[in-house]
Amino acid sequence: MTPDVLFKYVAVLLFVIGLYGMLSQPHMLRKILAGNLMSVGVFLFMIATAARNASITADPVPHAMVITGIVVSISVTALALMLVERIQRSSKRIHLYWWFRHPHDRDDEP
Amino acid sequence: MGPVGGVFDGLLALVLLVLSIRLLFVSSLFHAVVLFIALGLLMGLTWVRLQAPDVALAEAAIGAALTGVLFIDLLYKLTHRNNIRSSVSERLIYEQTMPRRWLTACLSALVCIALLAPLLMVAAQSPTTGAGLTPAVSAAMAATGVTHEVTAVLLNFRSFDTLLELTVLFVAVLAALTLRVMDTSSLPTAIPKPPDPLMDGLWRLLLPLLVAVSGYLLWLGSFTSGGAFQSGIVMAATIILLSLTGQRTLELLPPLVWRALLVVGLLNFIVVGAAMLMLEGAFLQYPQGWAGGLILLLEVTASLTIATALVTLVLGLSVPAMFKRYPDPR
Amino acid sequence: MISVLIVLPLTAAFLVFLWPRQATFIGLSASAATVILTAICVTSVYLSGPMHTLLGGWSPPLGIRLAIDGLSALMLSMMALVGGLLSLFAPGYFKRSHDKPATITLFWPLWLLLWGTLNGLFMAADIFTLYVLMEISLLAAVALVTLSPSQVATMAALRYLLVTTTGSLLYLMGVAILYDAYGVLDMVLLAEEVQSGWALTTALLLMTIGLMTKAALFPLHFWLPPAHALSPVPVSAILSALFVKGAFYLLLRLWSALGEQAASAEFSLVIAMLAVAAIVWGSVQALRQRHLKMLIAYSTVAQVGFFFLAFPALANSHHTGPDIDPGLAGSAIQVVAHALAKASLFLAAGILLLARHSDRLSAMRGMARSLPVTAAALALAGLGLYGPPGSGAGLGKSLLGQALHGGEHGWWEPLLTFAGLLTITYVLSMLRYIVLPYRGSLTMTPVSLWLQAIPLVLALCGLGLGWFEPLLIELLQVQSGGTE
Amino acid sequence: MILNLFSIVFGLLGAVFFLAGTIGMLRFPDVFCRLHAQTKADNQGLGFIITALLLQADSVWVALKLILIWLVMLLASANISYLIGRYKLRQHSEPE
Repeated sequence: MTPDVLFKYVAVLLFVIGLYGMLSQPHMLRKILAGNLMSVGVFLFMIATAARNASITADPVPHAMVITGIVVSISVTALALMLVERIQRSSKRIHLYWWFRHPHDRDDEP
Repeated sequence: MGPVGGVFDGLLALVLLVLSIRLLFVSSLFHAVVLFIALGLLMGLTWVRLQAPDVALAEAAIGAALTGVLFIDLLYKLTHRNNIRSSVSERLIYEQTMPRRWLTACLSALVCIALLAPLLMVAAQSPTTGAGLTPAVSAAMAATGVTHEVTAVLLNFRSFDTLLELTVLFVAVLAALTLRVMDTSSLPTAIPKPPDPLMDGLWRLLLPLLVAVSGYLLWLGSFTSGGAFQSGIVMAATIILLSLTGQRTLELLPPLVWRALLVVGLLNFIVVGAAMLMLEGAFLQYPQGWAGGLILLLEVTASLTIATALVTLVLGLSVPAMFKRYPDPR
Repeated sequence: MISVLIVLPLTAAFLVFLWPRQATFIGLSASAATVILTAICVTSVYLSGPMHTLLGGWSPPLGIRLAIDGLSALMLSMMALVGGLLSLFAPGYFKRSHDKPATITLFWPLWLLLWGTLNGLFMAADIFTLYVLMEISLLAAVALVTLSPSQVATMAALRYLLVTTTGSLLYLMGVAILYDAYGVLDMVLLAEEVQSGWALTTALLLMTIGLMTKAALFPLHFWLPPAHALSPVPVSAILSALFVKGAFYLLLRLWSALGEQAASAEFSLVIAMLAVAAIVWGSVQALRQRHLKMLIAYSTVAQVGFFFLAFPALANSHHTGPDIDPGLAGSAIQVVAHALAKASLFLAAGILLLARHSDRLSAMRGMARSLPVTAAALALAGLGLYGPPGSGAGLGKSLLGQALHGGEHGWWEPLLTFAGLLTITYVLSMLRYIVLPYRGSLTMTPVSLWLQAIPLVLALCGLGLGWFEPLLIELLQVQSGGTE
Repeated sequence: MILNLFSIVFGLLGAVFFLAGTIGMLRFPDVFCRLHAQTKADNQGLGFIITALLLQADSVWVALKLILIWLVMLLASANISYLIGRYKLRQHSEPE
């Protein structure tokens, strides 16, 4: 198995593990970590694609895409953490649910 | 690479997977963050193994360092400001009843397995040969004004993406600003740090070195791994380090200068792009022979903007004063 | 030339950030310029065919291409019409509402960024550039939601950010897989290269789920109502009327470019079922709300279901030839009509908030007498949402019905009627408060007629869209030939 | 030839130090012992590996960069262990 194929499997697994965390973990910070894990998976897939031809230099286009992706990912992470901080300042809620209502949720009362 | 390389790759892959699973399920949140930082460092190693030194530079600085600073800073504030025992805020506690928790886990697992199967098939069947766009890039390199392929893609072939990438940073800063300005509750002030001889010595030694490295990376970009982005990150890391040792950094800048630094890279892109639109007929189409100079010009301002934006984003959590500089219209 | 449609609003956003004191002046001038430019581009597309540009002068496999065909032109005109009127509304609204004065200096750059990137979404043909554009618009949208300082809104913003980021990452994984398999990023080139197989199916699956999350199709809609209802009014209008359309449009584009190789009857059936579920669920939830903005937000969930009927319609018609597919045309016209009606509804809710400081449905009592212009706007916009024959939404629905009717599914006809009935039910349940007498002491802040006129204009545009049927169809006929 | 031999010897020595340091990191009972294992072994191990690489360097530039890496590592690890140690000490002296 050449490194690019090996790391493609790893990339896919990292992506799905991240997705699982995003869906199942209730803690806000863990969701953000899981999102980062998902993006790492995508980046790894792209770089593995770029590296598949060992005889020539690696494909620079995915490299450029991943560098752009890293910037996007830190921007999203920073914003999400700031939102968590603001939420924490006024309440003690640390969980965020997708499928169920939070016990204290009053979304319908603007 | 031979068998040694293969074993190394296998181990690396295994460690990556174990780390990623551990970081989701370890009970202490602090441990999870530390594991994430470790994962970032190992990713840097993986990029090197996959012949992507440019990405490795970016990942080591951002994935491991800056993201780590962001998370740890937030954790520290949450545990100390809220005056709650760390075990409450850090550990996995559930506010929901068991059946709902299990239902969530099962549903998530179902979705993930349903997606994992086709993804594994894709990984198994993905073509193992094929050069992607490498030949096309190599053929066009002569006209790009630089000799490093990644820089050519970032600042010539797909320069529009790079403008948008800077815009992403800009909009993140704007969003952070919005959060701060619209905040009605009182803001905590940064914790004053006692003077510390060792830290003072450290930054005095490192500052010139890091500034030199940042400039060096910028210069390297036109012919080998490096460039505006990496240079900007190193610059940002330097300023963040200074801030963490208790020095005042960006707060010292007049507000207008701070705002100007945040948009200079973007406006420069747009001015150059618009000029090329008038002269050459397409946005950011460089004229023959001018590409190298224009790219360098764009890179210098872009790295300034990247550095300022990253510092603002990372320190925005701990130095709210940074945002107290956006005037009201009235 | 067409790159300016993206760059101009972005530049204005940067300038507003640099000189916040001039925010409204810069913002309004940039909006006017963008509207004029859009008009020029759309006219040119209508008269002389599709336009395109190569950014950086490099042609597709290496460079990035922007193109406007009939469908893009229609979407861009929607942006210009709704966006222009919103830009007129926002400064007046923020000045009168009790928000902090800084709100407007933050609103302008974010809104201009959103406008520029949505324009980009409707033009870009490069799937990675589309990802970056989506992320910019997403971050701007989240920031706009946080313009409302309440803690519930912050929670909604965080959920919004995390859900849509997950959607974006699913999309990006699709991009990675497509590049891995075919080595190009341009949509037209991809359409030539793709072959059916695991790579294509998986990539399309991931991208579809990702974009469905962003477009809030049932059951992935849960983030939408709080985020849309809790933000300041102009922001709700932007998000509901315009932002949701970006993801839907992209999905339509992706499927018409790549779907032929992968489309299956099962897929369109699944989408159809989700669409019907969305219509029913959204309408029922809308009926249960006690706040006007929440009701309007749930109505978006229902209307998104209507848009997605385009997919079964497309799969239904084995349509060839130069004419536009009626399913596609119907869906596109419906998207525009919905944008106009929804913006009008939210802005009218804003005027209610300004006048009565509440958006409870009971606060609407007596509106017919005290705020006749806004009451008329609400009624007309509600009508526009339902879509009687001759209106924009009516035209869209009849085209969709035509396309669905052509196939073997005979059960569409009663279903569409039922969906229309549901819409009229919740619209009427909202409108009845207008004519009910107001009880208790009447406290009302006067609102200028100028602000009240804007939702009325929007609602009238939505209704009047039906008059331009030949024009719209002719515009939609303009299709691009290839990369050139 | 003889250079290669020296490189291998130094490289292996470095690896041994790293291994010892890692084992200490994992097995030692408290933070201070772990810091001791970590920094001492790391500095020494990295020193050996840099020496091994120095013998293989193509040019003076590369050699200078390698030495710089080692110096920066020494600086960083000294400071970091100081910070960690101080934090731990303070935590001990003032109970929660």
